[in-house]
Amino acid sequence: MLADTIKKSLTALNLEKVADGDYAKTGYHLEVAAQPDQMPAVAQLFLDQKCYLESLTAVDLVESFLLVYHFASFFELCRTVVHVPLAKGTRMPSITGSYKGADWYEREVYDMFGIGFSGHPNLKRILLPEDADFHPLLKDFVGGK
Amino acid sequence: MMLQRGIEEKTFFLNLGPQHPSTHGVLRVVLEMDGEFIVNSEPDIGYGHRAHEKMAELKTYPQFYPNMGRVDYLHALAYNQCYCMAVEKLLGLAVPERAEFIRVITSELNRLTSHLLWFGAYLMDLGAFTPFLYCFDDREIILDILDRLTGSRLTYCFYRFGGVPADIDDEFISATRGFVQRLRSRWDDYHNLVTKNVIFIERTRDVGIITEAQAIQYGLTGPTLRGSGIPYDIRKSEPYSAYPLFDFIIPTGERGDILDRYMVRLLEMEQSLRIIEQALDKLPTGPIMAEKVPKRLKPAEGEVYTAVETARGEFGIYIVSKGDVKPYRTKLRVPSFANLSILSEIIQETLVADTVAILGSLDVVIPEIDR
Amino acid sequence: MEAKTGEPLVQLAVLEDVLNLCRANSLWPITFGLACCAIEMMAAGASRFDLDRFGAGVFRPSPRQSDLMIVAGTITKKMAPAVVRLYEQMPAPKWVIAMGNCAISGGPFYYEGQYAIVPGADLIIPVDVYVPGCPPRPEGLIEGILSLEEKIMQRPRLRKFR
Amino acid sequence: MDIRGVLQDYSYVLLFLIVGALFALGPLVIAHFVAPKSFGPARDKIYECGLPTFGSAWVQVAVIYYLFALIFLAFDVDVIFLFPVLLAFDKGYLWRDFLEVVIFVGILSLVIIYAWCRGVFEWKRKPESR
Repeated sequence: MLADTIKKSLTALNLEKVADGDYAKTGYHLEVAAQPDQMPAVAQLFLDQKCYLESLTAVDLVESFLLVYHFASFFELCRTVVHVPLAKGTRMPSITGSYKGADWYEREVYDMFGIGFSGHPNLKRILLPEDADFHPLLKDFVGGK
Repeated sequence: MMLQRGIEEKTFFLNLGPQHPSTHGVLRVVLEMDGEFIVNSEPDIGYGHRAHEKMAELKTYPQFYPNMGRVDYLHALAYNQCYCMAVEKLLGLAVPERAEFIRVITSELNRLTSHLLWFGAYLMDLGAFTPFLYCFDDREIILDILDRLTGSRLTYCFYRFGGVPADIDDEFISATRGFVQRLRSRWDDYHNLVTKNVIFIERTRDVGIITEAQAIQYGLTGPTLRGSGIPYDIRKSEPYSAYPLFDFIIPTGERGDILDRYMVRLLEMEQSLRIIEQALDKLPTGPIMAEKVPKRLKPAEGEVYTAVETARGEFGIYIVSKGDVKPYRTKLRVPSFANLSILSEIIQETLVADTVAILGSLDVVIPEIDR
Repeated sequence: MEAKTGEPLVQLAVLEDVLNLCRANSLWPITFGLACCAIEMMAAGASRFDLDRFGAGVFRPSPRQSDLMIVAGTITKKMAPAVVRLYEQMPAPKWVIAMGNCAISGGPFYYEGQYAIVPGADLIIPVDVYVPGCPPRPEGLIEGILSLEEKIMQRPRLRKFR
Repeated sequence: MDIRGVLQDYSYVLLFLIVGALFALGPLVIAHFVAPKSFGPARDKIYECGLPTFGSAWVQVAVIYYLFALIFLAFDVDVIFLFPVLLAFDKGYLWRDFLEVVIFVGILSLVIIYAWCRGVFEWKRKPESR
């Protein structure tokens, strides 16, 4: 099963948490927690298993960020979520090395949250006009400008 | 002298800009051109950014519901269904079977309107105006059927958490069956008018080829992916709602060029007809709404990811709930965002006319990309 | 929003009526679909709700060849300069129909704290006819075009010709 | 033919030129007076999908466009020469004239055959043309 092979190879990376997800309630087969600097290795591992990057987003927990990566596979039903806590003001290593599709996702997270991605080919705003100076999806953003 | 100055640069820049007939909305692609050929390009999105995700944080679950019909307004019912399924998962609500059938029937009808509109708009990109009138004629029939049931033609807001508010009656069923027969009889019109057209084949065969490796790199889903031969369809690979009860096949292409993506969408329309027919035959009786649906929706803390197969690909909604009336964070994973991100790679070294054809074959909806 | 077109040097009152009649019944809209309303505009242009019956079915992609701008959809702040530029590049006489609630007042996307859209087309370009609806049915758009034609026909006597 | 006859013929040509010019310039002048004018900073700028253009278009374009222009020119002139032939065609020697026209057009169509063989009509992009 794809879920087992992924689980086996993930434990090799000694991540914080690799657990089975409750598919009926949350829609995940695997729930993983990792540190920011382990993320490129995790992404490369999923690429080797021919999984695709389903979505990459961030959640503003006011005192820190939580980056959420979803990986799924075309060939077998196995959705993995990777939670990566990130302190505010620090940069996140980019995974465009393995997934070229992450380029736009990371630019959107930068645009909406202001999280910098180190190693990103051209990190600039993707949705807001270039001269915008605010990050709208932050909890303290009042908006209406 | 003056002429000498302009000699060195060989390429010039062109805006396939926000207001352009082939961008189906307000997408801008900056093209660096050498004569007719594109040296490199960069899509510039955001002209249709309406801040759906920020609205989700400021509104309660029912208040955010009308937005679901306005993200991808061509297949709005699939977005409604996904949002309902996500909230029902959070609340632990069970949807009665008849409601699931009604959802499948209306969602498949809506998929047909989306593919028919793509068919007309795509061929208008290639320069043929007549198919646009053919397919809009068929599309209007579906819109009448759905309009009678749901009350709107395009931005549907029909399903409710826990079921469906209005039941389908015999007139709806007979109108839908009549439509299924009529559209089936139109297939050979479409094939004779377009698929067997030499010019069309000449312009689409072996143009804009997408390989499987590229598809994995960019996370393509939907007919754009199935054109390259990967049978990934959420209705089959991650069955939801009442889809396991119907048998239908997933058409795929072999070469991954524009013609295969075109054929996949046409064959998919036939499969949708089969699903609708089977759903009408096996329509169970019973309630259409769950018994007790809480008035104030305050789901427990936790997060959920639900995926649905829309006409353009996998639409996933990721909701983080902190046990409040309003969701803490809602992320909309839209298929066109990923499908468009491959554009600059596959239009390298092609003619401008082919670029327009490739962009049309990806079938993107701009406000869905920009959210 | 002051008018962006000036009246001609020579006023020919009688000729004006004939000109207005011709202009009213041969409106060439610019294909300017921004969002959901664009689909209803296409449906209005297709065979069932045919705009050609009123002479307004010739959708021109370029502003240079069109005299009616149907703002169909939400005007985002990133798109606003392009909308103004397109309006200015249209030759006079020109008219604007704000189709859909987003073009009238921001519609469902206008709320406290909205950072991305311009709430209403009349903040950036002068609008002649407002067609409410989200999206308005094709009959609503046709009603808008008919009222625009009446507006064009009624006013040969007005000094400020637009 | 005395000078008056010749002048009279030429006066028709002059009349034709004047009417042509009026026909062309007339609407421009009338529009200047009767038509309303739109104004705005971006009115006279280049229309490029609603955005200001950047980069200049004065670049050295691929040579293939010049070849197409040359081929068109060759055949345009070819057609102009055929007009006088029409007038002088029914003056008796039917087959001889026809043969001459065939030779004339045949030699000129060699241009197309030469261009075809040299691959002018395939739109392949020659790598060194960057």
